[in-house]
Amino acid sequence: MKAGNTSTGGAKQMEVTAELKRDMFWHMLLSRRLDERAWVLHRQGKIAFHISGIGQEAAQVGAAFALRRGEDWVTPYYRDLALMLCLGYTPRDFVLSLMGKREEPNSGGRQMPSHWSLRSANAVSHSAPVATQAPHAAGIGLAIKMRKEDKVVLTTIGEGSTSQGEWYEAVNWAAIHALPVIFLVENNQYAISVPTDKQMAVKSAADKACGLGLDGRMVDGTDVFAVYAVMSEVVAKARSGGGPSLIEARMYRITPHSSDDDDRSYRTREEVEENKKRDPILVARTQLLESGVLSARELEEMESRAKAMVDDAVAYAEKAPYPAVEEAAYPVYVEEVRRA
Amino acid sequence: MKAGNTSTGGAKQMEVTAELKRDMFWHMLLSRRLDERAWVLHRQGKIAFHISGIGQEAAQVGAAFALRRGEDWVTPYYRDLALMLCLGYTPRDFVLSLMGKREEPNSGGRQMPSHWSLRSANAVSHSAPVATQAPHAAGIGLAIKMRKEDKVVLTTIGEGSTSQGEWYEAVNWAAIHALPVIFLVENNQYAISVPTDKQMAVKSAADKACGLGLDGRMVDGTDVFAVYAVMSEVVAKARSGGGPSLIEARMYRITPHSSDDDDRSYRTREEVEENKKRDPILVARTQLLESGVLSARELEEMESRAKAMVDDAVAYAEKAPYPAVEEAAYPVYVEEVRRA
Amino acid sequence: TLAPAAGRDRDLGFISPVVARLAREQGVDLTLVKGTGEGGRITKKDVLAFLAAPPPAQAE
Amino acid sequence: MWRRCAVPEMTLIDAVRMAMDEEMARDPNVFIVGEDVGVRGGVFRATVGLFDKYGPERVIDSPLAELSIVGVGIGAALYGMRPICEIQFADFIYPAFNQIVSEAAKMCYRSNGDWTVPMVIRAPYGGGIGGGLYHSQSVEAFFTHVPGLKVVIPSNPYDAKGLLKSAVRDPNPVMFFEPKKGYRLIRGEVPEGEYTVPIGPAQVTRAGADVSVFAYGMMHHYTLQAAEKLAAEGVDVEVVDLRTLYPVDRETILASVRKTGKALIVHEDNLTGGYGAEIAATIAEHAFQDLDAPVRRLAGPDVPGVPFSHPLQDWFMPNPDKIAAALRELAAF
Amino acid sequence: MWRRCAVPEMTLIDAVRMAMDEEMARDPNVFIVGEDVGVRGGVFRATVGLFDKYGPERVIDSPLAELSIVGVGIGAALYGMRPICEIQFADFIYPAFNQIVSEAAKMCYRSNGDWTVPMVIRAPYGGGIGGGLYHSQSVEAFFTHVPGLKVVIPSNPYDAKGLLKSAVRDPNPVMFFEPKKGYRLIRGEVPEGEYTVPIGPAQVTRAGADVSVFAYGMMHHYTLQAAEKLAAEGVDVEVVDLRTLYPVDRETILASVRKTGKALIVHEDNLTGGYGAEIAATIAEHAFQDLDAPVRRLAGPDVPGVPFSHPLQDWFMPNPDKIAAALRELAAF
Ligand SMILES: Cc1ncc(C[n+]2csc(CCOP(=O)(O)OP(=O)(O)O)c2C)c(N)n1
Ligand SMILES: Cc1ncc(C[n+]2csc(CCOP(=O)(O)OP(=O)(O)O)c2C)c(N)n1
Ligand SMILES: [Mg+2]
Ligand SMILES: [Mg+2]
Ligand SMILES: [Mg+2]
Repeated sequence: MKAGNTSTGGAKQMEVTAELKRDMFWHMLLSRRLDERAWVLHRQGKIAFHISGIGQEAAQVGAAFALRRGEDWVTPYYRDLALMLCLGYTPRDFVLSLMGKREEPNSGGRQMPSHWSLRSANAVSHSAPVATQAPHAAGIGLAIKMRKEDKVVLTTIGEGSTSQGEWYEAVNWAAIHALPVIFLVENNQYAISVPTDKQMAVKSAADKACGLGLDGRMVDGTDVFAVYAVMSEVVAKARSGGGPSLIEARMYRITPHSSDDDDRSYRTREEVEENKKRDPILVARTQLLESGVLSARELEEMESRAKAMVDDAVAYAEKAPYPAVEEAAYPVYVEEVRRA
Repeated sequence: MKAGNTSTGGAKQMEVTAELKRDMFWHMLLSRRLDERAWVLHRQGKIAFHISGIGQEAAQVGAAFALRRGEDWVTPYYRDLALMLCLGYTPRDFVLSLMGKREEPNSGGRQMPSHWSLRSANAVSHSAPVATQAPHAAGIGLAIKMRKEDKVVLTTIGEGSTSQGEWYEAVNWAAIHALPVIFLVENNQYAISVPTDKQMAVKSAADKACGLGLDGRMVDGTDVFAVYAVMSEVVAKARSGGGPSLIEARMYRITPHSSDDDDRSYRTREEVEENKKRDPILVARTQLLESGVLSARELEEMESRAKAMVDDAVAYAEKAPYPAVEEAAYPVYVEEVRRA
Repeated sequence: TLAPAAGRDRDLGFISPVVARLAREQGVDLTLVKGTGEGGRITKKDVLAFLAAPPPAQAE
Repeated sequence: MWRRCAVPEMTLIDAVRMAMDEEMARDPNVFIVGEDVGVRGGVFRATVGLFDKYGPERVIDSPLAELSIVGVGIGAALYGMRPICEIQFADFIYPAFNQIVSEAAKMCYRSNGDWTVPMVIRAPYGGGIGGGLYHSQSVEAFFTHVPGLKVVIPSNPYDAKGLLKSAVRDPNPVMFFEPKKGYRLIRGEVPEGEYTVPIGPAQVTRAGADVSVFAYGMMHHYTLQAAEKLAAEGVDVEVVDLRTLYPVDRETILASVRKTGKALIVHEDNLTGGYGAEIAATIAEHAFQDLDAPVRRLAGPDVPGVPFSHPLQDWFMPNPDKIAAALRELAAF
Repeated sequence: MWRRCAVPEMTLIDAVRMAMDEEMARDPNVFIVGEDVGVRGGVFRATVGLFDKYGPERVIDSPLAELSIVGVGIGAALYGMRPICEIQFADFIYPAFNQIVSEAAKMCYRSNGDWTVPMVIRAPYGGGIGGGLYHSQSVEAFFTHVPGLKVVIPSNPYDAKGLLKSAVRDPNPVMFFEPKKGYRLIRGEVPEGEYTVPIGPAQVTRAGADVSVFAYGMMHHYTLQAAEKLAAEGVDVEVVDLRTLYPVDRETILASVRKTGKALIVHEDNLTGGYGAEIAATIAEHAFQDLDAPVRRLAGPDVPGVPFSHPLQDWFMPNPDKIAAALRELAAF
């Protein structure tokens, strides 16, 4: 593909085994059930805050599976529960963080939930101010190139956050230096209440690629296998020195922005219901059942496995201790890091 | 033109009278002679700093003449001496500011030279940090639109400075809200020592338009009439509600970056000499003489008028007083503004 | 009292925190110390000098 | 009692909204720009109803880019408009730092008064709401070091309305930080219609003889509670609500210290380099001869932010008990 | 005399370059990124020769975008590299403010130590060079309020080399501000090869009994000159070069005040909310009972920047005469 080209992705399907498909679906399903439980915990008053990835599982799982997980690097954003689960984050990890418990791997209870970090999986800690992770990805890409390694780095972001100059500067760096970075925009059509046409004057975030001199692709973000196909292509390209790509995966944010939001002020119930028809879990399930890759029994089994894991996570996290006040002042500096 | 289109400008030449052509050339010439004198003053040790617009006069004069000068707004950048002269800035104003004299209109001696401001001409004060003027232009465009006026705002910038996220955010605003803003990139091929291909992965700053959803055009920035033609078109479009445009005028920075710079470390003398062949003063002069718009005698007359004005400016500024120390602490706040 | 608190003292003028502390700790009667500071203020140096070489009246 | 009913009691955020509503009705140049300020009415609902009343041209949902919110606001202000820029959380103001510090603050001075930036930047700030490192920050100290800006923090609904109206009318850029924990917690009487509270003067909100406390925002609210505790213990605390942090009301501060001889400054921002340093330094220099005790500061600890987990957040945040303890110590000195 | 010749005397900027050169030779992870740092060797020529020696992969001309210089640096640091980011003038650091304050500073704490940012951000700062509002700024106070950062300012070539080497090796983000007026003006002996000056300790550069002065960078240089004047007048000034501004060496500061009883803090940044406020507040709180005079600050006036025109610049800048005058006053108290 030549630079500056924007095409609709998914052209050439990679070979995807039935097992791989089931594995992708499993991660989507687990993420969904865990996410749904978070909403329940919030309603029960057991947690104070949740920000949901419901509706975005296909994009995240498709992207994660295209990586060499644990070797490649990721600078994620807050909706990436499914992505993180693919990288080795566990339901226990997640519920621990929802409850601000000491053992949670993001931050030891310092950060709000969904501010991911998983050192062991090369998933970099991120913050709340949007788009700051994008230059980090460019820097990681630069380091990979300097060391002549064949890793790639994936960075994710919401479409609204691509309005930040921070994101533009990061993509510009990657394009100039042909860095092995994939910029994945999860376009769920809203930034809290603000629709895409108030964020940009182009039709798709992928169109921004032509102004920055890298490949831009749109892909159906409700179709995990389509995302996987496109991502596999651009990851291979980046890995072989072909430079960065910008992918927009389009989907819909099915839930309110967060547990603090009430989305009825800015969108109709009809719109939400209409969009639920393209719920990525539904889409994948139908595809897998109809193609015979998954049987109804296997699906049921998956569901109960997910439920068991989520139940276990909640039970575990509820019993887990809070951080001790004695730890609160540390580690501001590396010298103060105390490994357990 | 449809949004996102990048074309090579100058397509449809506006009607340009001989008088208008001579007037444009006069401003280019005056700017050049004044600018050259600044270098002399610097060598003489009479001023401490000069940053030059030599080589960029065509783009600036072509742009200025396409405006309703004094009515339309401008947020300029430091190389825009010729642009400012078209807006009513005088050689005296310039030499006063070179010397940090009290009477200079930018700042009363507070700012370095070439940090323009001319309230009477709607030319907004700007600072040294590059690209900060771009969002101001978007805001002015927004205000014009809110008030339903038919003004436009021109903002200029170097190509290197379009790497700032600040510039991207400004253009994005203008594109989303179809604001009457012209973003003129004066691409002189260097940002101090850094060439364009280390600033961007696209061929021209005009290419950035397609990623932001507005018209982008390239124009030969050494040809004042070509610039005038393109600018007249996009100004008319903006004035009639057609939205913003992004113009790249390509030229060459003939001098070192500033009087503090030594460009021999990063470019050859041959390169500079080669590019001097497209010196916009030469280009326009040849054109005007050959087409009979300007006679040799008229040219001579212009030259001596320019010299006289520059001589006068230097004599005037040398005698002018410095700001009084009593004024140094003011006006930090509007309440402290003391009109003479 | 022998050692007034820091602050403005009606008779002695301004007593700085360190002068007050030294007077208290060393049991110095500040009325006997000659002030060389601004407006005759008793400085820390004055107290230290007084302690190093007490005037004859107190040397007994 | 009848008069009390005529003056409605409302929350701090309602007072903020009322101020904007009145100013928009008064002056067609006033407009609001920020993220989600339109149909959504802001994430804290500070602008609810204004979109319906004034339309999308005057209540503008910006792209998600703070730099441009402020930069575009500055441009409009240069043109003669009166923008109110909302930064969704103070924590997200840094992308706009360059525009605020390099441009808004310096415009008047650098143009020798030719160009001015009549603009308000509103931002909710402060911790104690489970927001973790990035939804709890106090950022005032970054701006109280910047000549050309005014920095205002209200501590109650009456002042919030009156100060915000003054800020909108002020011809200079005004940073207006709102204590978000107090948005719905702090209630008070707010008359409808015209009144302003001037930018500049601090206010002695409790006269006392023994110790002076200087505070603002939520910490002022807590300080009044602590002062009540101390009163019960026989310590008479003077409380000063600074309200305008920059330029600061030195006279009121120094007068109070001259009276009590003891000073405590309270803020929730971390200690080192925080706003309290300037107040302490001012007192140490200009009220030295009236001091009867070391100048004390009570502030958040020097960690990069308020941690999320509740026990850690409680450890971080100053509260009435911690303030009372500091006061007790100072009173006993 | 022979030994003096063996230890070359050089300028401050040469020492900066030497430190980078040695560190790049020592550790292949060290690289430089910034505007014009490559073939141009930096606008102040701090990196001259390094491009030729280490190549374009390790001396990278960035796009003109400070945010990305720092943001990309952070990313590389997270990966294990040791970036030295050059900001061309401290005045242009604000676009990178968000990355520095939200990201670099908070990374270690927010990840409970899992992620760290071993990075140096170098920037020339300070006035008196005819740079006007935007090429003269002192920005240290914005960063000495930010836990997670270290802030270092050398005042002489020996320290510049030793501290910069320490900064490059430090596992935390270090802001390294260089007094640009002193780049070629301040000369001193600098041994070739291995030595470091630790980040942390201040240094008593002149012992004295009567007044303590706390300064750094160019103002430290001027303070030594002022102290000589005062010595001739019989006033014995103690001079402390703070060197590491954050975290600050409280012990050395307090010990000096305990000795002299009088404190003056000098910086060229504007007064209000400047770095001196924290030092003054610290002294007022922790050395109160050793104070024999008000804690004084001598700083730039509270205007938005150093004006360009020479008489105005002179009005703004502290210098040895102004420092001497402040010392005289304090000595006489
Ligand atoms: C710099 C910054 N400004 C504002 C916010 C508040 N905020 C959090 S999420 C969000 C919307 C993000 O929208 P988008 O990028 O589309 O991602 P989505 O939430 O839709 O996945 C906003 C405005 C923030 N976190 N950071
Ligand atoms: C934010 C910022 N960073 C760095 C600088 C220093 N600087 C001044 S001009 C310049 C190069 C500008 O290049 P370009 O935008 O191409 O404009 P030109 O000077 O070539 O006209 C640089 C790096 C600055 N003024 N502002
Ligand atoms: Mg979105
Ligand atoms: Mg600027
Ligand atoms: Mg250029």
